[in-house]
Amino acid sequence: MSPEKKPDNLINAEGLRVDGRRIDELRPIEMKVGVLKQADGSASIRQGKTYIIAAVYGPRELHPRHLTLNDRAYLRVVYRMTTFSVPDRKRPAPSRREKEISMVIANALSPVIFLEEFPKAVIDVFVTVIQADGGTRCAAINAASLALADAGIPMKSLVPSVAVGKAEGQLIVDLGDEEDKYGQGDIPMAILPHTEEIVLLQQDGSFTREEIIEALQMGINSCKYLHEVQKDALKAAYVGATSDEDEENDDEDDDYLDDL
Amino acid sequence: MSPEKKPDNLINAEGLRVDGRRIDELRPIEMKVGVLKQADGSASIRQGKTYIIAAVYGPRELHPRHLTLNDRAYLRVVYRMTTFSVPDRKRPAPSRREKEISMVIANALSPVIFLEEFPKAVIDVFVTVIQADGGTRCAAINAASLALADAGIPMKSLVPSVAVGKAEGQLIVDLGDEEDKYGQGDIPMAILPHTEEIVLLQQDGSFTREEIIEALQMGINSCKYLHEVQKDALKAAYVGATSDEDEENDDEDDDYLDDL
Amino acid sequence: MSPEKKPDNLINAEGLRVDGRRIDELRPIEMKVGVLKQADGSASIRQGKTYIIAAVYGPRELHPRHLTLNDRAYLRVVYRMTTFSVPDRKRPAPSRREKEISMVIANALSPVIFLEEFPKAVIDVFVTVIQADGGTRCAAINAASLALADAGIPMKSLVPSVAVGKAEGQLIVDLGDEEDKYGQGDIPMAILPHTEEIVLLQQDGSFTREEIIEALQMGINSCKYLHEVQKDALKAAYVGATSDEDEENDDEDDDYLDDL
Amino acid sequence: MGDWSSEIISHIDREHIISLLNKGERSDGRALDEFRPIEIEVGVVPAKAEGSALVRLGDTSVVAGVKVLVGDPFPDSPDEGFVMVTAEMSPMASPLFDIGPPREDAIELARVVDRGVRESETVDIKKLCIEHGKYVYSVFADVYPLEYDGNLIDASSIAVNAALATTRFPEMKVEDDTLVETGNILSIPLTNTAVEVTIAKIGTYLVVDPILKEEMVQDTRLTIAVDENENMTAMQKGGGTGPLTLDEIDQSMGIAIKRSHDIISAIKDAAKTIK
Amino acid sequence: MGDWSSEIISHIDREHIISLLNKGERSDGRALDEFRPIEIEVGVVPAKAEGSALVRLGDTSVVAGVKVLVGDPFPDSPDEGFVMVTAEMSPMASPLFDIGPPREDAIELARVVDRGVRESETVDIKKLCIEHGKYVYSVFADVYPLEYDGNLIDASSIAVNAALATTRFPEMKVEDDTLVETGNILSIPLTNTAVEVTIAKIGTYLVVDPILKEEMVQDTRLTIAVDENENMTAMQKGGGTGPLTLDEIDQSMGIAIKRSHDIISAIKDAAKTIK
Amino acid sequence: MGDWSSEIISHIDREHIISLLNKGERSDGRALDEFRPIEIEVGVVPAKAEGSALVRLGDTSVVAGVKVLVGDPFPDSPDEGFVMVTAEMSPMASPLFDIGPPREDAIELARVVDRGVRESETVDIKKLCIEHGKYVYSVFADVYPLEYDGNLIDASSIAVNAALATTRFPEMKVEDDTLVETGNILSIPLTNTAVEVTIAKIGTYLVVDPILKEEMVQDTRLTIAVDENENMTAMQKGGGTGPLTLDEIDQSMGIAIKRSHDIISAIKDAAKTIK
Repeated sequence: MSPEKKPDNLINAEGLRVDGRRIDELRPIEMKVGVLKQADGSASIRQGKTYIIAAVYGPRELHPRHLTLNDRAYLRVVYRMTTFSVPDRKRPAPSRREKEISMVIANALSPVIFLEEFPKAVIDVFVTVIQADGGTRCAAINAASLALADAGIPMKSLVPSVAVGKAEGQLIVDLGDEEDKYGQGDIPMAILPHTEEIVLLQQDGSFTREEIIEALQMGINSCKYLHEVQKDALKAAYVGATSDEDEENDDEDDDYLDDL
Repeated sequence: MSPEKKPDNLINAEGLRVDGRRIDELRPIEMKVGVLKQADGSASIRQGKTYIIAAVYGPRELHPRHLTLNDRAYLRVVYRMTTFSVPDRKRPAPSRREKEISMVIANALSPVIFLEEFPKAVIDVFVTVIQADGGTRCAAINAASLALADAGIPMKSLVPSVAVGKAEGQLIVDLGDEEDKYGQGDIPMAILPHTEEIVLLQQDGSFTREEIIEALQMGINSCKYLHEVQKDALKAAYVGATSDEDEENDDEDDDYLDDL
Repeated sequence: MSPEKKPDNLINAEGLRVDGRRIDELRPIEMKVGVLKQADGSASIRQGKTYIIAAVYGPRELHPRHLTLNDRAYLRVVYRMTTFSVPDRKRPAPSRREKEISMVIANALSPVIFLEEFPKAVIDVFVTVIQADGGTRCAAINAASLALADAGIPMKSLVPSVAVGKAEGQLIVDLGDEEDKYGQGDIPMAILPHTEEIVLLQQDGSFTREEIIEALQMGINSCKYLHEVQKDALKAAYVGATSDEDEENDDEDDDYLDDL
Repeated sequence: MGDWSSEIISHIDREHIISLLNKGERSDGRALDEFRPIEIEVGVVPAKAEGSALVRLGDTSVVAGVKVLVGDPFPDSPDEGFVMVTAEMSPMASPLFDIGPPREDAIELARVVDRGVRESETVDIKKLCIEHGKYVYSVFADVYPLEYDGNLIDASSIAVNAALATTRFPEMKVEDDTLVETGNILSIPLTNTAVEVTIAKIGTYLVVDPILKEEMVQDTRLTIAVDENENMTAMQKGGGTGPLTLDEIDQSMGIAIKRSHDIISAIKDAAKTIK
Repeated sequence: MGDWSSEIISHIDREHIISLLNKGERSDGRALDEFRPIEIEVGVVPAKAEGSALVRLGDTSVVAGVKVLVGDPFPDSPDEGFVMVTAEMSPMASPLFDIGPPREDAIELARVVDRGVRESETVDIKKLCIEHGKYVYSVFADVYPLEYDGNLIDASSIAVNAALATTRFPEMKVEDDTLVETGNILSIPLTNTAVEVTIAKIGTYLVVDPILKEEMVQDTRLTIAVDENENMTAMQKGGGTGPLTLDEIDQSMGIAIKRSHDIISAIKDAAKTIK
Repeated sequence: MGDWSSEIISHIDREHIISLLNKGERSDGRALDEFRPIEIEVGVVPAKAEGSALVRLGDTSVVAGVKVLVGDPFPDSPDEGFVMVTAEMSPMASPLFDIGPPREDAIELARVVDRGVRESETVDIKKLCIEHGKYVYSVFADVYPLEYDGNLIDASSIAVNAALATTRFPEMKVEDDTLVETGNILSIPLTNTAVEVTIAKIGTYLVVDPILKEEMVQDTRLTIAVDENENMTAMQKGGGTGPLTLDEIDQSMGIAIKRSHDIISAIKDAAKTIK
């Protein structure tokens, strides 16, 4: 309700950002797997003040039928912000921005899912933004890939994602809300961790060609770190769940998790 | 167009209400059956200044198909207010209030209809509020059950309905518009007349537990009276229609009507 | 953006109209056939400052299926104005006016198309108004019938169309925007050129019975002229297309074109 | 409204109706240029609507209500009030009407009835201004069909005219920047009346006020709005794709003018019952 | 919410649940008039929402957030602010919920939760006025379900109450025709608290706080909003077409009153954690 | 726009296109980094639009129009005008486009073209203010496709830029509380130009300005907005799910920068024809 004010500097004389971070430092991140009981898979992520929950249902029958794909599953992503997740109340109906973000998230996740194993089915990914403080589409991808793994959907790997950007002429990683709003540019990205290939790429602001490449390289490094955090979250859930069951499979499971 | 004014008292020193009624007195009521030629069944009701028409079509084929129920007919109720039925012009598109009222009317009528006799079909009940002066959902139920009977839909009984409420600390029956707006509470209800069971129940305002029970008891008494008015309306239509046909069946028909 | 001003007189002392035309004179007209490569048929028309493009697709399969007609093709016309075609920006969503005009255009074109040759199919006619300066529904019919012929849809004839009207008490043909807005009435019409029967007829303003008949007669004359312009446009496209092919068929084609 | 013929009605019905017409007869016994009896009941929504009317045209019936509200004028007409007419095809009135958003034919109905009032300039909208650029009266006339046995357009047109003619509303004025009632009761400033008359073409015949069976087999219809001076103020060819000759249009105008007198009289008679 | 019985659930489930109830038991071991454990976490959206709460009722969970905006008052209540409550059935929370516009049962959920707050007049909307006729606070409380295992209404009601009770927003005043912050922090002016308690009727039994399995076989449900003075402030019979006797309604009120004390206490305890 | 491959196009087409690319060829004879001929016609809606352009990119064509209106500023930016760009997939332009509300790919098109203009901050919106807090110019640039043979984004971007560059509108000022024309004619205050260049990745190849056949078999596409200073002002990976390497992104930027010069020149040349 109270209007935010533009800070004087996004990076201070000591090279620290408004929340005290170094330029290549991620915000505190907490990911949890299996947070919802009704969904086939779920995960939550807190990245700074951004707080997002992802749920996965499927593979299951697709309605309406005419959306059915004959040679693979349809990956349907619905990214939604709660009305209270932003400074002004968001209108409840899905905005065009939410629809576009749903699409780019689906594009980022598709390459790692064996969609061709489930022709005619749908895999539903529902993302709810509880609190938005920058980087929501990236945090959504981080959480959604965990939720997919939690649902047992066959995947080649998890997909880590981060936004890189620019402020006061310097490249920075993991933009917060103020840096997004008052900075000089924003590059949300996601990668396949094993090949470093890029599966989400958007940009606004103004960057030279060299800055883009440097920023993406910073982003790849951050994504590789985030990938480890993702795997740890998955292991934590998995180990917890199986601890009183078959202990012998744990190593094997660990191998599988390391592959994701 | 001219704003209504809150009356000083809803019940005066003599215990009479703004329109001169006693606390347990219904407004003048007129119900007519078979008022529309195109519909399979129809009825109108005037209750005070409230004026409503109900039409029934069916059982007939249901579109869209995906709403079809395999073991019974789908009872679809559409309650609509005309734009000019209220002090300010109502927007033409159906409101959420109209959709909710459609649902509670369907819930109130369902128990008396042998829906299982018409699997996969739809029975359509269209209610149009021509003038709204309090108690429209109850008047709609009174008229709709007559329209269903007029359409020859097999029914266990008619469903009488009335709103009870509170004003100046006293329980009253059959609220008018002002009593609804400036009173202390409103309880629309409908009953199965043979068992006195309640099939519509909503409430707003503030009531003690004892007041609720007393109010419902007053409502049951009023509903039993309304049930007689309904049966008379049906007989009037029926006798009129058959008078020049088979006179011998009249007693039997009367018995059937008495059962409704 | 700048508000238009009502001219002092729509017809001056010399009997000439605001743009210098005589009362029975059409605006400069240019029709072109085959202007779009993706459509099965297309045409453009410039009539004064009105500029319209029409595209035809089909006969093709109809979605959604429930609109399918078993004994003939469904002629679906979508008339749309661009947001920038009018003085104030038009809202992007289709208006009720656009939907009504789509319907009357379809009614005007249907009588000349052998729809019964393509049961269950759809023939789509898309009309886009690039610039609107009066008479858009008539210009749309002129262009759409050319686009249908260009698509090879079997037709009995082309359909010429013009708006007649009244200003300063005199009947005039082919109303421009100002004449439409500040004049005394508007009669959009279309005819079957061989029988002079009328297939589009709307009117507003105020006319005596005699004026209507006289206006329609003027319109028929103008339509017959427009029909020649249409045939010339078709020939120009056709001759161009076949010039380096089979020269011998040209006469036969000319005959066919003359019949349209 | 629409062109039901190939989808719903068999050719036998059309042949039967035409063979009657060959003998100069209609299935309900009327002459070709004869309306069904017109019943107009005004003031049917007395407590909530500023004006209202229920109209029966045989087994077609509609109810119209008028609301008068105070609103802002449009920026480009600061001294003019506003009249809007809507009409719809409620599924209550016929098994042929759908639940859901209006289709093309329902939109046409609404627009044709609206045009019949607005193009005829029967309401002097300058007189609906309360304060230049600030407050004007907005007049909404909405029509709901109750029974559909053909010719909703004419029934709706009659109902709107009767409802407008019997509308009464409190005069407002601006006092210390707020709107207050003056205590006077106003009528809609009507300067003329135009009614719509619909003629169906079936084969080579022109029949006025078609019933549903006739609409279903008609080639086309022509609706003509005629005012008190016998001027045409709106026309609409619709309800099918059949063409009309110039002569048929002329004949139709003749019928419409003749029938408009009876209809306008009926409306004025009904309006007299409201003081 | 709805009446799933004939479509989704076999009769065996219903028989199983009733046979348990015959022994006084429920499938999750609760007494018939016992709620699932209620967990309330407030301040879950601290950086963006003026108030918020996450509520768990067993395996049902919802999150509610409150936004306080400054807006125009309605013309007919120039000195009153505005409270609106919405709730929905997000497909995230259950495989039974659809993507797309809300259906009847979702609309009912939203309206019943809204009514529980508004009809109880727990918020003194006169105190939400900043300047008569010009500026008022608008309070929006929106509920999103995260997990649906029955009884979304009560979970939503608790969440809205907890979010409203912990809402803090900057006081505004008008200075030289513009709005400025005074520097004070305000709470929502709550004069009462009413919570909704839902009782399902299954066969002849009344069970409070039904889980999904119970909702699926229920004959009907009765939701009762009870305030701090044990008054009923809203009721809604829904979730099925089964009738209720007067005695069953009386018993339901008894259960609702009893349970309302625990729920109101739980909300007040949770609210204490926000200064 | 979308990922048609598995649904519409056979694998043979993809193989054919890739086998050509192996030889350094494209099906229409262009080099991999070559645009189709760009034709720009400005002032195509001279009587009604303040600016307009028709752009052809081979057999893809679009028309863009600009309307300049006077409106209220947003409360949080009282001294700034407003620019909005829309684009759509009209069914006129291709048998692949549907009638009805826009789907995801149509929404993406609109948002990417809009972002290309707005993120590049080519319009100085402060100069679109007429009176602080009261009146600003609102600029709407809307694009309609006429023929779709691939690469609607770039065609739309060129058309919007050309239409904006040739927009002329009357200057307004406030006099005695009403808006009047000053008599001057203004242009849009453009401080920069950024154009979008789209590169499709097919197999291991990068091709610029893809035609429809190429779009249908592409693995993904990358759209890059480049301004006059060779800065990237917007990027969007879309049109498929194939990944991109860092090196491919770098190469794509190289192509985009090179092509942006030609396109900006073409726009400036076309704009010169309007005084």
